[in-house]
Amino acid sequence: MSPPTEASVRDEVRAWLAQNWSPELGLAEWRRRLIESGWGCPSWPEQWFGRGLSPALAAVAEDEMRAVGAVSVAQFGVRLLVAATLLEHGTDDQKRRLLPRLLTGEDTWCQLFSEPGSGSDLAGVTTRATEDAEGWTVTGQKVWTTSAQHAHYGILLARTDWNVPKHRGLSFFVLPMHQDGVEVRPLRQMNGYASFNEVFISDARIGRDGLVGPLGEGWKVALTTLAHERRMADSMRNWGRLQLGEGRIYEELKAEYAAVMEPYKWYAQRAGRTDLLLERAQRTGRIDDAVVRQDVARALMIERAAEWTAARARAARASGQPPGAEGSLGKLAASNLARAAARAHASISGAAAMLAGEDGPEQGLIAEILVSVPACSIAGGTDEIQRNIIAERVLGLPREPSTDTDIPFRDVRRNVSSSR
Amino acid sequence: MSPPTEASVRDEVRAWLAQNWSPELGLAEWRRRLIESGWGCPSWPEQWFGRGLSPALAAVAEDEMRAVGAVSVAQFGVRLLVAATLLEHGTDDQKRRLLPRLLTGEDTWCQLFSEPGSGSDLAGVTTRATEDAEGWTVTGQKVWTTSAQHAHYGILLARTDWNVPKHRGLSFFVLPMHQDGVEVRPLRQMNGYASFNEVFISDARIGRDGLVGPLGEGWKVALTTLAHERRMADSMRNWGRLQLGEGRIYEELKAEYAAVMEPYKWYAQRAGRTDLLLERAQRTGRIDDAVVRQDVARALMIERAAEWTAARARAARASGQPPGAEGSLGKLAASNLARAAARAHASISGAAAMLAGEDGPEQGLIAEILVSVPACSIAGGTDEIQRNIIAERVLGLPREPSTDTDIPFRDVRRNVSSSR
Amino acid sequence: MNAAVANPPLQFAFTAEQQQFRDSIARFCRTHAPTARTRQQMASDTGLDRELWNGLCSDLGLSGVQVPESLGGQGFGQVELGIVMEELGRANVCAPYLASSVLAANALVNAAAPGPRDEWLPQLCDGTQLATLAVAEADGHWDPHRTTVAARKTDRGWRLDGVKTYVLDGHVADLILVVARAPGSHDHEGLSLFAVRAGAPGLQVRALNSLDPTRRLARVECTGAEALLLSEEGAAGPGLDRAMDESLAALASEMVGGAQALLDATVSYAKMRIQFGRPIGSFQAIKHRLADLLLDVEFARSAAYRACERAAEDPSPLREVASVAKALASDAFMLAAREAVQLHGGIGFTWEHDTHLYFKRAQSSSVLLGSAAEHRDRYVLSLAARTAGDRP
Amino acid sequence: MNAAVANPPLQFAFTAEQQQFRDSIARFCRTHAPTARTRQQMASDTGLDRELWNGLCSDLGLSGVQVPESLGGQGFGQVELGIVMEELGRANVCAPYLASSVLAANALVNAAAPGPRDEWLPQLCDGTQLATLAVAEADGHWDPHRTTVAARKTDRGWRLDGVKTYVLDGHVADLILVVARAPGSHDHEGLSLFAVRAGAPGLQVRALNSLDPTRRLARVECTGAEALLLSEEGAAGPGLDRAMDESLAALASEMVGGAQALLDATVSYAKMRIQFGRPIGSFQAIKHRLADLLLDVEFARSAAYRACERAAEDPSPLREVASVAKALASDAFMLAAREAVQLHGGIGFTWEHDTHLYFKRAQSSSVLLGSAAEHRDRYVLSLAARTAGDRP
Repeated sequence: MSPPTEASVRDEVRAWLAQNWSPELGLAEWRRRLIESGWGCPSWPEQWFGRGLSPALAAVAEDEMRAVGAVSVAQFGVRLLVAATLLEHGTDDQKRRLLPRLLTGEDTWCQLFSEPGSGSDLAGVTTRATEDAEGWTVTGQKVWTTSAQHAHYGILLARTDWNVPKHRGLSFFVLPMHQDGVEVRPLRQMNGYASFNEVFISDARIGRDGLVGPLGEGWKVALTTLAHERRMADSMRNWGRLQLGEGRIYEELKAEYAAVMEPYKWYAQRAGRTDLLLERAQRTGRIDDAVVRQDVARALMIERAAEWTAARARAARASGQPPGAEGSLGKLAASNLARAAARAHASISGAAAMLAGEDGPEQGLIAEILVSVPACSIAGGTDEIQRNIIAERVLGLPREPSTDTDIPFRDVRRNVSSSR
Repeated sequence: MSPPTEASVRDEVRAWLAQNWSPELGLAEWRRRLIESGWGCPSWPEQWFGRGLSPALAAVAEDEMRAVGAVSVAQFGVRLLVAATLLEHGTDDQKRRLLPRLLTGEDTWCQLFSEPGSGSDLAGVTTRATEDAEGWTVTGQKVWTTSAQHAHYGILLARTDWNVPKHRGLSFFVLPMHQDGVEVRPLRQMNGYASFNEVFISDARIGRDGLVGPLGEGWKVALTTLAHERRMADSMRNWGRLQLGEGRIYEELKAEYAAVMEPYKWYAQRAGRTDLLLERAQRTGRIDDAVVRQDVARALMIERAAEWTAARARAARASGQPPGAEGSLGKLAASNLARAAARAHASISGAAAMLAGEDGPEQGLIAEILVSVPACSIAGGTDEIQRNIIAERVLGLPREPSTDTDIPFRDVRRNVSSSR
Repeated sequence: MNAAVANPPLQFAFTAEQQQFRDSIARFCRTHAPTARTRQQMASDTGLDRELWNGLCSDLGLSGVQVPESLGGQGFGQVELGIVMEELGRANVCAPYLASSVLAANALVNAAAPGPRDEWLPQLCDGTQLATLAVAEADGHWDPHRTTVAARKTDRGWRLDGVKTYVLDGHVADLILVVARAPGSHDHEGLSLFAVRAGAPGLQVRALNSLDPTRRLARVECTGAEALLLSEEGAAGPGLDRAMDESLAALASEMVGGAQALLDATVSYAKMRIQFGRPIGSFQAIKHRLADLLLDVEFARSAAYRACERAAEDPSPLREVASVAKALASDAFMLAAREAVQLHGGIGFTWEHDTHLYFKRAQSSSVLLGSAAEHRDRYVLSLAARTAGDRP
Repeated sequence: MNAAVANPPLQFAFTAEQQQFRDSIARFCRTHAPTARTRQQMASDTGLDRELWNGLCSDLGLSGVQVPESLGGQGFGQVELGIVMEELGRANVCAPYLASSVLAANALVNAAAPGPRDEWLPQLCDGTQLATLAVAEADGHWDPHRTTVAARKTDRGWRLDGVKTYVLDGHVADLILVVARAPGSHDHEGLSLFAVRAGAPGLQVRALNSLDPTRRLARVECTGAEALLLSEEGAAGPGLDRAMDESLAALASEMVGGAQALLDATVSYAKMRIQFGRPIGSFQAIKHRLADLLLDVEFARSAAYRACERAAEDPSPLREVASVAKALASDAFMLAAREAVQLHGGIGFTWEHDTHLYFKRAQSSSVLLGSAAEHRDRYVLSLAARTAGDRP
């Protein structure tokens, strides 16, 4: 067979869709067909639900899907991260067993990395997995876990060896969430939403088929997961563009979408809602105040600059140039933007910034911005960590002398574990 | 004899002044009398040119001196620091030999601590003093030395032992400046002034009577000097208030003052000249710009707050309370003020900020401010060092892990010594 | 209120008595206003905890601390009021103290005529009447001269028409002091101070949803509302200006207390929290930011103290120093709040952790009685007017 | 100047040719404009080094890089002009390039009538005429519409009256392009572009003492100065606006080059300089500040690139993006300058060290053609006018 071309892919997908696609199918049923065909994940290997296509040809296939309104495999939440990790590090059994229901959306997943005692210092995990003949017994506490309350599985980073330095004693597991010994409690934020959970793990069990990658190499596996976090952020931005047609499948998709989006409904406010600034400044007449204009301009200029910087990064990638400084700046840029936007909103609002809910400006949206923006510089890697990364990886500045990477983890100074 | 009281001190000084003070005396002659009488340094010990009075009673004596316009002992430049250091750590011979001509002003002094390779890290001195039977041979380079070009003596921090940790191998010397082996070169700053010097020391000699404090304990001695730097800054502020009468002595004093002040004539600009802000904003009409008003207000408010914070520190000291946070903040406060002032001046000036000299706003004063203010956060301890000190001493935050204090200095990583 | 004090009473240092007074308030707050209680108030309908309020008024006698004894108060001064506010701010106490004991009491002392003043002040001071002061209107400014609410004299007494908003604790106040003006008057003229009783005919009070649930606000609509004239007719302007400036000094003190509490909590956390094998407080970037924050908090503190000292020196000029205090307090409190959330990391963003109570207080206080930017502007314009006036 | 480009030419990435072009300029600067030479120019009376200038014009053909070949230029565009300016800024080159090749050339291209344009542009492009553009007057704004200099038509040609200032290199220019207006006209009306030759009767040029000795300024006084009309009479406004916006994009590029040079030098120094037994660049506070600075410089760079790209897309709207570029460049360059001096410590404050050359360039450039605050204001007002116009 000759290698696929844009035309051959286009033809093949069209033909297959003509045969298979219908908006009246059930969501899971449709996705099962999609996965079987390999068109659900065209860039994945052929033996693993894909067709081994290049990213460019995979994009062509996705084009064709979009053109007829065909629903994709489930991509929301941490699924993308889990899939990428299992694909790279999982056993054949794990891929066979876990990926299909992940892609159909029948199984949902959560990520059990962060702990109360290890936030920025992710490798400082103290959740303990003790090995025995049938597998592992796990005890510890995880936090900031989105969607844990209805997840079927969690990807878990736990310590299996305390006598080696901290990055070397970790292992990566798939934890079945629906078992005794796993308790999920919602964690309310200062803005009133409860988008995250704490997960208390007491003698929970993982079978021998639950280890991903070699024992003690969990950090390496976790790095794969983390490397895909940015892709998740990108795919989240695309959600807003979801085009829904008519038919049973779209109803089911809407419900899936709503459930997945639930924890994120304040994320636009967290990012600062620069889209409201100019219009509000004009409508309230505050644009006549030169000091307000400065604040609005600062925020809008950061927004433009951040957009253009991201465009430069994409252009560099597209032209095959090595990634420049501009690619590492997005997270910190977003924090700066959110802060500047909050400041401008407060500046426009004046005394009305004291009001929330129905009484507050924009039906409480401004208040929600003011109390949500602080999360922007914490979640997904604090500004402090971003600055370290930029300073070391982009500017090439020396690392600080390390005090914890060369000694057995049991001797590392760490937080007294919190208990409730 | 009964202990002195305010009344007895007042009477005694008045009587002595009536006998001795005349504005027609020569400056050195008058000061010699003053030193002999003990009224020149009333708080110093009686055996060392003082009268052993409490600070409060010494202030009474100074009051009486001021009342008749009597000139004080020489107090400008680094003299205060040198005197305090010799008084505390010098031998009897050193005090007898060096203090009188220091107090009459006949000898001038300079401070040889900083080096090109050790700025913030003052204890990283690499100037080497090698001991022999007659004393020490010194080789090295010092920098940021005010008034070195006409100083008779320098107080010198040099390394006498390279096999112990850095703070323990230093010794403190008095270096006669007028000798071969000491070369002084002026160092021009970005604002065009040359207030400092580089001092190149090549096999210069110090006799056995030149060591201050024990060998190897120079850092402790230097700490005394540094502790008095703040007092020097305070006394500098008082110079502006010098009241000059008529008579020969005032002519000589004026000349002394002019010579000492020479290196500092841009210091008011370095501090930001907030005194000009409001008046300039009004005169130029820029006060009608709301954004300019914000910048002016920011600077003036910092100025007020810094004043009031200093007043709180004085009030706490006066009432015998332990020094609070407010006492350690002055230097950083001054930097913030200077930066805010420069910003406000630029804001008021607009395009005119591009002009200097006769063509510039305020006959070039604004340009001088803009190119002098950056020194404020560097000289006398950078902002970074101030923040470390505040964080550790006031807030009690932990020190960073040290990499250089527990090993022999010869093994410490340091700058390649610069040579010209 | 001694008009002839030659030396300022504070001189930037507190007396031993003032220090003891401060300690007693701090003790009360620890015992009677712990965060758990504040959270109950936050969750309650009105935000008013009468038991706590009575404790502040009766047990401690804090309401009216600055009011002369002859007028029913404790006979201390604005410096002591600043001490109270700083400690209430430090503990983030949820009580109508700013409304009743600061704004309303200061207004009565400075702007009321002797008769009404002597009638009402004692009741504010002993807590039998909970009062508030209604100044700001829809434009969100607390400058009395912007007042548009109009006062009509009728056969059956005074009637007010118009809307006040951002009225602190207006929904639970027994007595709302309303700044209103003679119809047709403008700017500094024709301002009077009125009292409207809760439930008075023509009065509609609506509790507003406030960003800071420990500081409730209300909208007060007067439609021919029955009112009592408290001031000399049309002559309340200067007294109200003074009262607002005194209240700015008090609010700034409260904010400094809050900022200090955040700084303290963050420093403690930074010493205790370990990441990468070290307390995060040993990382230089954290240390430097906390040092900068300390400087800003100390600056704000110095200004708040100075403003209270000036407020105690009746009739020394207060307008400018009050603006300095409020502007610096607004910026320092907001910076402290942002840094506290950030340096606590995720935990600082949770509802469970107390940081957000202070964060919301900071956000709200930073604009209450005027934002930092507004006070910077007011300050420079006031300085300029003065120096222009000084010149021939 | 292709009016019908469908796709923007840069698209946020440079072509290999543009990259080579950049490298060739950087090489030229290293060889022919090292700091030692710049310091000679600084110390000279006029600040003009004819040999260097000729090198830029003749050897490299940089003057007129953005000018169409048909008009005597190199036929590249504003993107290439941005590349030139960025590299000249990186090396802090002291030459009348901004005056002659940017401001004057852009003005001729956009605002001159075909006849005078075709006469003068080639001479600017080959460097035989050194020109400059005089826009700002005593009030220090570069908005052509604020012009007060008046143009009278006499029997013997045009005569100008009034004063221009902050004229770049006016003291060495052979030709001063002057924006003037018809007597009695206001605002956007009646603006024309004139040329006044050095030494013309009625022209008085005085070199000003500039804070940045690598960028000289002059005051230009016209007392019935003999002038040539370059534009259509009274119709130069729109062309001049465009020329100013193009020049803003170019200046912003130059500033980004300077900011990057400061960042690079400071990062290198921080890696090499040891204090307390460690490179100072390993201290977290320094690292974080340099990361923040990098972000600001990259933001400014993105905006400058975008502005140049837009400038190349004639006639796309340029006003807003030019303001974004200039505002971000002003702030980033000043921040880089302050941080560079600070992190170099005492040595960074010495005359010997090159940091101060960039510091002064930053201080001067930050207000040239309008400060960051002015451009922020202009940006928001322009956005607002546009969205207001968009609505029914």
